[in-house]
Amino acid sequence: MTGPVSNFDVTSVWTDHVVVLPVVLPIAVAGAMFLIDERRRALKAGLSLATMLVLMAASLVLVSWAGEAPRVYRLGNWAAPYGIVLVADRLSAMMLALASVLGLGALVFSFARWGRAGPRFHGLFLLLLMGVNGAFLTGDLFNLFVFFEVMLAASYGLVLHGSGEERIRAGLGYIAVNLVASLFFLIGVSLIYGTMGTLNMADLARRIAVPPGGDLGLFEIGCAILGLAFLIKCSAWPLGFWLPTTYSAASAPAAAILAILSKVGVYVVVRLSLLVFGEGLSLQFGRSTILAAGLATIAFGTIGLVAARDLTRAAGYAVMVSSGTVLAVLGTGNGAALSGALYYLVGSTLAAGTLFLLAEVLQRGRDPARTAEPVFADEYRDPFDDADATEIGVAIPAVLATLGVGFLLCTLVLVGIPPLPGFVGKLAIFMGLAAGPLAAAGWWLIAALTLSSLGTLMPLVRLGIQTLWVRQDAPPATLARSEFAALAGLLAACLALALWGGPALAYADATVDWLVRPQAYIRAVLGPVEGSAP
Amino acid sequence: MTGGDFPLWAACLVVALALAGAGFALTGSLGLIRLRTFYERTHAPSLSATLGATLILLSSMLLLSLVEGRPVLRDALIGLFITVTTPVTLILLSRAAAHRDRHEKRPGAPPKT
Amino acid sequence: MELVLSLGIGVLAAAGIWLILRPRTFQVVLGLSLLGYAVNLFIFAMGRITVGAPPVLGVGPGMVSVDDPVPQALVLTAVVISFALTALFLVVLLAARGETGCDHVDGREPHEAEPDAGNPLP
Amino acid sequence: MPPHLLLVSAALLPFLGSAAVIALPGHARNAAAALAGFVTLAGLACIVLLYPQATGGEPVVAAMDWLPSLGVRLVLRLDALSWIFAVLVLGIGALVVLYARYYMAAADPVPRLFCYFLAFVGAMLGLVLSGNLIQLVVFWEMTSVVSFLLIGYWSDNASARDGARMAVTITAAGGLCLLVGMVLLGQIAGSYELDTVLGAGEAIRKSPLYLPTLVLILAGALTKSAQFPFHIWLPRAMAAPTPISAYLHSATMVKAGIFLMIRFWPVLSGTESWYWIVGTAGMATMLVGAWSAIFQHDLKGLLAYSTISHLGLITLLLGLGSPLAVVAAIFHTVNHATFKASLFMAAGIIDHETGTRDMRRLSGLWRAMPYTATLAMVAAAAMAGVPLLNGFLSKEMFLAEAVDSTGAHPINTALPFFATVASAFTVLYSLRFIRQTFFGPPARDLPHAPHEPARWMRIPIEALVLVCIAIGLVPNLTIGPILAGAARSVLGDRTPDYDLAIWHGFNAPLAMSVLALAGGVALYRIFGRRIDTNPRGGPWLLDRFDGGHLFERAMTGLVLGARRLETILGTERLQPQLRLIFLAALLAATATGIGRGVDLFLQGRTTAFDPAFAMLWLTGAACALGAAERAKYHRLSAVILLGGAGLVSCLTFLWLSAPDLAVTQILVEIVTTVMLLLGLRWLPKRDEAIPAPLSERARARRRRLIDLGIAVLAGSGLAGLSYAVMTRPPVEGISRWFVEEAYPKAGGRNVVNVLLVDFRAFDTLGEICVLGVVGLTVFALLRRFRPAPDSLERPAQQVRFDAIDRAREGREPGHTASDALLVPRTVITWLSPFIVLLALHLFLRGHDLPGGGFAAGIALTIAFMLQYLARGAEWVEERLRIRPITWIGLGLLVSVLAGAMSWPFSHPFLTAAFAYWEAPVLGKVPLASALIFDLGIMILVVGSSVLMLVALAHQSLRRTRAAESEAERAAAREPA
Amino acid sequence: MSAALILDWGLGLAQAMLTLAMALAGWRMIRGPRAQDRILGLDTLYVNGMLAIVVHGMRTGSELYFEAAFIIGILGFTASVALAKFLMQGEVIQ
Amino acid sequence: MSRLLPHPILSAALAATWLLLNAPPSPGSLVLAVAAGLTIPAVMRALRPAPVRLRRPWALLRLAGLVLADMVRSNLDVARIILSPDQAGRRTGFVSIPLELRDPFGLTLLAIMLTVTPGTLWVQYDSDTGRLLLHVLDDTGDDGWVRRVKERYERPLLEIFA
Ligand code: NA
Ligand code: NA
Repeated sequence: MTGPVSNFDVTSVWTDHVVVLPVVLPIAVAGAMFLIDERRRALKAGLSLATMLVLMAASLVLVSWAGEAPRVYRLGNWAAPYGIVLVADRLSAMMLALASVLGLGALVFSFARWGRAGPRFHGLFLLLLMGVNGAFLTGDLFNLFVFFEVMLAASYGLVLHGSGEERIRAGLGYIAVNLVASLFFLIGVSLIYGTMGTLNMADLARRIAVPPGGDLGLFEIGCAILGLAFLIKCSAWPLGFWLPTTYSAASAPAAAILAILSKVGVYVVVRLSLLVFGEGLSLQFGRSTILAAGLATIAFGTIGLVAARDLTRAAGYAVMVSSGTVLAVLGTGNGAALSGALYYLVGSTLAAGTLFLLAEVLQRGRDPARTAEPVFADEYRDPFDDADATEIGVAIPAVLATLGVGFLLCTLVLVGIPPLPGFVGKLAIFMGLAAGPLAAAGWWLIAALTLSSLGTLMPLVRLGIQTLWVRQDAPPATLARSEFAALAGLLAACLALALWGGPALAYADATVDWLVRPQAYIRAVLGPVEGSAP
Repeated sequence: MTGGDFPLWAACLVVALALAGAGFALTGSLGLIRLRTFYERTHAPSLSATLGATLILLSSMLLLSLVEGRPVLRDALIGLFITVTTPVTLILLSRAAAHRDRHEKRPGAPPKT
Repeated sequence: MELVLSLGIGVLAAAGIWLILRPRTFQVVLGLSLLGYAVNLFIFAMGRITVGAPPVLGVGPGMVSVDDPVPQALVLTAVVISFALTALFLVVLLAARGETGCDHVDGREPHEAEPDAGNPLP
Repeated sequence: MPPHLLLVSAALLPFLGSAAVIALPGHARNAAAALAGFVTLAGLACIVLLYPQATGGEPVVAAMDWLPSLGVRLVLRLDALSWIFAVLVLGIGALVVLYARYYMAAADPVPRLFCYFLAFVGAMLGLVLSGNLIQLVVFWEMTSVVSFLLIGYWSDNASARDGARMAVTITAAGGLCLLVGMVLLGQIAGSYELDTVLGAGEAIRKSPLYLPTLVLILAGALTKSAQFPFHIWLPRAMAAPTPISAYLHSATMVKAGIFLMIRFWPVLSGTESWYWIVGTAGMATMLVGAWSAIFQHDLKGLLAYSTISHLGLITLLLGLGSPLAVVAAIFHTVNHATFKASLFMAAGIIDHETGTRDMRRLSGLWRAMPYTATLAMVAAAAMAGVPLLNGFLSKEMFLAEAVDSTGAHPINTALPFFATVASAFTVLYSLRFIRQTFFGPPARDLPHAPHEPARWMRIPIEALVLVCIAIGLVPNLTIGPILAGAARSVLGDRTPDYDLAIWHGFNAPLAMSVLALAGGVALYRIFGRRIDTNPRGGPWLLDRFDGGHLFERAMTGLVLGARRLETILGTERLQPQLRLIFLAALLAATATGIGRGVDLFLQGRTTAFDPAFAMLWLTGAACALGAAERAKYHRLSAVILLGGAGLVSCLTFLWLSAPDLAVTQILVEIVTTVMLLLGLRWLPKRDEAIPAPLSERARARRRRLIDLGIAVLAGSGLAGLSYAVMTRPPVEGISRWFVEEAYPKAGGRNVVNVLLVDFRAFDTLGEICVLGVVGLTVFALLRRFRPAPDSLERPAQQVRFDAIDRAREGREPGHTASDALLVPRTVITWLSPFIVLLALHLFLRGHDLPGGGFAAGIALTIAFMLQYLARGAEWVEERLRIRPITWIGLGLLVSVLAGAMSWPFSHPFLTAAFAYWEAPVLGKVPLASALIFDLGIMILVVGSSVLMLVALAHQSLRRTRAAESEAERAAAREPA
Repeated sequence: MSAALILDWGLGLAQAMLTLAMALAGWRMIRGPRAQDRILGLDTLYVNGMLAIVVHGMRTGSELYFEAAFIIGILGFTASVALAKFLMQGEVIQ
Repeated sequence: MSRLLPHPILSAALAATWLLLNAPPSPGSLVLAVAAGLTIPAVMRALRPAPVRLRRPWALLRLAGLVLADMVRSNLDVARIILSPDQAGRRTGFVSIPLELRDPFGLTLLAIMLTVTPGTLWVQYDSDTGRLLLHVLDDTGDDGWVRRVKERYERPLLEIFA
């Protein structure tokens, strides 16, 4: 163990504070907004929009910095492992950027209607984002717990935003399950502290290399319980049944931003399993569990998708499938595939979030009973036995056309049809898996991903046809300007991700490369330590 | 632990006060078990809150004053506030019980005023 | 002491889990509270236990063997958070009770049919 | 213009055109058609200009990086094979544009059609020009997607929707397989570049991954080219407008699969598996397609099944594995595209002019539209393989191959027979098509009176028929060199010698041709009447096995099965979810513990046993168990017992050296109890006496037993873990540093508080955010709270109290309650300042002694709460203006600003500063910025917890107010 | 017998008596029979617990436990008052 | 005076409490005690309690002494009752006492006194009749309790609070 590190030896340049901005700014703005009268909506909307823009800029700055070296921010000027540090490395920066893009989209979308449906929407929204950002940035296990709770608390608020029976019913289960998961989180973290004596992730990783005699078993029990908590949070089967119900009940912007919430769980699993168990320990148990959980999640998510009766529910299951994919790839331990999975995570999360928004517009004003329509309204018919079928096309209103294009793009991403990010991600995963020794796990995963693509395609096509083409009951959908802007922006982000797939994949590659060499992370956080391997 | 140069008489006094206080508190709680009706039992906790508390707090003040070498009186505040607040509970509680018992026409219900 | 405390933790946890698995929302909120106590004590126990050595300096015995302050700080944070979330859960269960008219965790009595369970197809 | 620029222009133009044409207004039929026509013709010109280079040996290549880390480039590569396909795509495309301009109704939003159409042209071009395996997949899937849009163009039409769905499901599924196959292929070859892959045939066929690769790639090819049993989507795709059917479903898209098999023929063919899969599929498709075509009544249906049959024929050729068969396949691909496209267009004209495509209603059209009839007859003759037309030449080649390939395989043995039979079927349905449509008595009761179509609408057919005749008459002058180039670009050195002459002498193929022609005519003579009317609708023998129905049934079954599985594998009910979670935790912990051989009872250290502590926990455990037991029917008791358990854990903290925790725990305990009580009022009455249904009881008992098991096991587990850790020697961790440095570096003696407001202040910041967020959420929820009807009425106790007051003179309702609260009120009123004092004390001394902002905030909250309790909400709020949300905001701002105060001093966020101020009289006054942070915490805690309490408390008030206004309304109604 | 020993044993005994008193109060909380009995038990539990804290402070010679005891002394009645009021009025705050 | 110090006794009590809490007194804690005494009573402005006028503060002290003595005595009495083996033979019961005292503060003090002396339990008070229902653990069956409450406690209180 090192001697105490003096805390006054570091002064920072002002640009360093960009690292903490994603956490501090939302709190400050949310705090200020609680002081402003609720009726001054325009002011609040403007404030939160400006905040989101700053956050996005900050996250992009962090992305560009992370390419050179990770930034370590010592809160309170206390050095790790004693103080809490924020670590903006490639992975964190990437997730931050994703959160800010999706957050911006959801926020702009909310300007049209949802910002007004319940009190203090914008404040809650910013605090949710702050929790997400904090979770991505922190280098401390318990601090991670705190940010998880911020994020979940705000998400409870947003899920319940606008009330209504369905929402409250779903919210109750969501909260109960996540409260239990949080308790597991606490048990796991404290067991780790009790056996390792530290909370800092880097310090933990370093200590595991030289395990204190005998307590490794207890420590691993702690890890197992902690891992379980994360698997609940990223809605792995059979622990994640709460997700589709909750997300489909939530208001659209909330659901869109929730799409990233389960990814926080995925992020943590990736982060911890590679940092703490990447070297030194071969946690075969953990890895195969993650693989199995990932595969099962993909399977269940696909089944749910096929079974889905409406779009929001399908989107919820798509979120599950995407989490499962990343987990399963992580479980195979294939680095190249993992970089594809990270890329895929970004693309699929964006698409799923967008789909929630789209679904809300498409199903707006529809009687919920009607959305549970028959699957095939017109089956068992001879294709040429349709004497009085109309064979005159109908001019599609611009709104519907926009929604159609958006829906199509989301479907393409989620299914993994080229040339959008879903395809690029899956391609990279396939190539990574195929390049490595194709063990049974690789085959299983390839099969699962292919089947899940198909399983995503069928229901999305079915639901898309139902909502966009079958028009006898579809109301003339209206689309506010802000909603259009949000959808267009998010879809443009998807397209850009595909178009600049080369650089994006290179970034993901470098990220994985950085993640699988935890020593560099440890050095960055704790500084050079004598006695450690060069 | 408290210092070794602590006078024996003081130790005995402190312990005696504390034990006496604890004894009253214990007796009061025993009353909670032994007394037959609710209204009888309601008298019991007062033992803890009054003499029991007084003796123990005295004991504590004595001990701490001797240890610190100055009068330490703040424990008296506890006594003061507990004296003031105990009636609040008991009054509300007995009033509620009286009302319930009268409504349910239980034997031993208090007479109507 | 260790044995007593760990048994206590166990009983609190068992009672809490039992209640969390019950069908009535109020049972669940009580269960969450009880399990919360157990977990708080558990976190606290991870710093090992000592009697009479609070981690407050300059008062009482010196700084040689005070209790581990870190788990205490963690428990404090956890207590606050679980307090908040218990309150939230309580309010949500009340809202659910108001909206659905029953206090079952699923928002409907189990013998009632699930809405929309009927298949649209033959 | 340099060749690669021409190539790029050709590839890009359709996409640019597609984007441009959608910008046109919906009724701009002419402009849209002109634009589309121009684009296709310009593209065609580019490709035609490249003919010398394409056939010159080295392909024309233009490349661009896309995903360099994956080895994926965008490579446009034009060789002779792709040249043929590109010309087909663009040439027939241009004709289809012209045709569609006149085919589509004025009301149709034509720009959208042309937008999709041009996108399709672009995708198809991208596909045939792919020089990279992944790029090929990209455009492959793009054709599936765009064709989905095209088939569903008339989306109001249910069969269009169904057809589109089926087509995209099957072809995209194939595409997904193709992707995996291509990845494997590239992996085996070591590159995704087409040139490299084509050069690695030996390695690929020897690879252990060959079979899966082959199967996956063929899954793509066979679905796309509608091979049995995947052919079912093609007839349903005929719901597309006829120009689209002509283009996609005969000339181009379905040929993509053929193209793929030709393209990779050099590396994938020549093995047993190739032979079996491709050969069998082709043969089956050819026969089933032809047989089904015979019985169609719909013109497009007949042509669709005929297309399937011809695609099967080409596939069969490719499956045979001989180079000459490949040449025949390429040749027949071109021929089929020309005659089938023209037939589709002719069928479209008939439909357009008569209003029906049902051959049973059509008759004698020869008289009304002789010119169209002639064109259709020539094309049909080409389809039937009549000499002097192109279809005859390629069919001869096929029959020759059928005769030649006499290997050991059973397919080979039967091939000549089946080839003849299929050809005879072709003759049969061609004959039927012509006879039933154009001959016989003039049709009555057609929707429109038939006449020749617009002049321009016939031009595309004329052009295509001309091609059929030209190739048929002078093959060597027309298709010869092109075919040779294409064959060479595929087969390289293995290119066989062949002769495209019309006359090969009397040989077996000719005999088979004659036999087929004669057989077809004979069969039609015998069965014609019955086939023409065929009341059974479907093809004989096969009508029981309608693939379309099976597909729909399978899809429905899939959805129903998925729903079934969803309920089996998942649940929406909370209890099973939680049960699973706890079981998983048990399993995870146990498995790890056993796997690692954890001994929970090592006992490194123990603390001296104290019976008093044990006694304490006896109470605590009893309270906990009591609470668990009573929570269902006796909620109030359970709350009381919970309070007992809370007090015991508070005392435990204290006993074990955590005074801060004890303080916080007891405060939180009090507030929680009050909150639970506030909630209790709105819950339904629950009565033990009401028995559960008998059927439920046994199940409930079993469930309770399981839950009891889980609870006991999990509790024991947690106990064991805590015992194990507690009895192990402490780990040399970070904690010592905090104890040593708290005072010297952070200026606080209470290490726990220093941790909270300085070392780990970031945690605390997050924690108060949670509190604030929850406060707001509670507020939002309760604003819309609607109590259940059965908890609307006032509590019985209050009603009875009021009754007492009403019964007695001089007393108003509320007096008795007020009397009961007389003493509590006074005590609480005078106690309040002292509670505030306590809060101040806790707040100020927190840094050095137990306490802190949170404890102070909760103490203040309790002060508020007591006022509400003693006086009621209305009374308090008349006197105190409570704005908790403002406090929450203020608290957040103050804490964040306290944290950011360090920024001007170039220190990170939350860097605390402390100093001792030598004040004149007071002496050393400690000043710590952490105190400001703590102040923020206190403000927020008060705001948030007061908000929660008040919001809860207000529900009763709202109910009362609602009742009052109801009473007022009733009173107002009475006099009126 | 030294003063320290007397203090240790004597105060230990006092504490044990107080925890026994708590246990008796707990018994009443569990046995009831009526809600008012349980609330009474809880109130007694609080008071005895508070006294136990004071004695614990004496045993360990530390002033750090005062705040906890003081808080119970001044605020501990809140829970039982709320319970009692609920019993009386069916509602804690109206 | 009343502006600055609306409740002087309360202010003094608060300052004293602060000093007790923060012993040993230092200049700093003195300043804070004064500050607390001056500022905290401001909360009372909102609550507007009925004004309390102490006529004879010394009588209050004497009464306190009396109650203290009674407290010890009744504690012993009740302890004996609890520990006595014969629980069945004892008489307990309710006593109704007509009170003249109407001042809420005075009534509160009476309630405190009755609670502090175990054996008497305040059950119900009617503001319009002024009747107090008391439960006594050791019911003498005569008006002993009525006299004791009225003479020992109520009269001094009536003297102290107008
Ligand atoms: Na400890
Ligand atoms: Na009394």
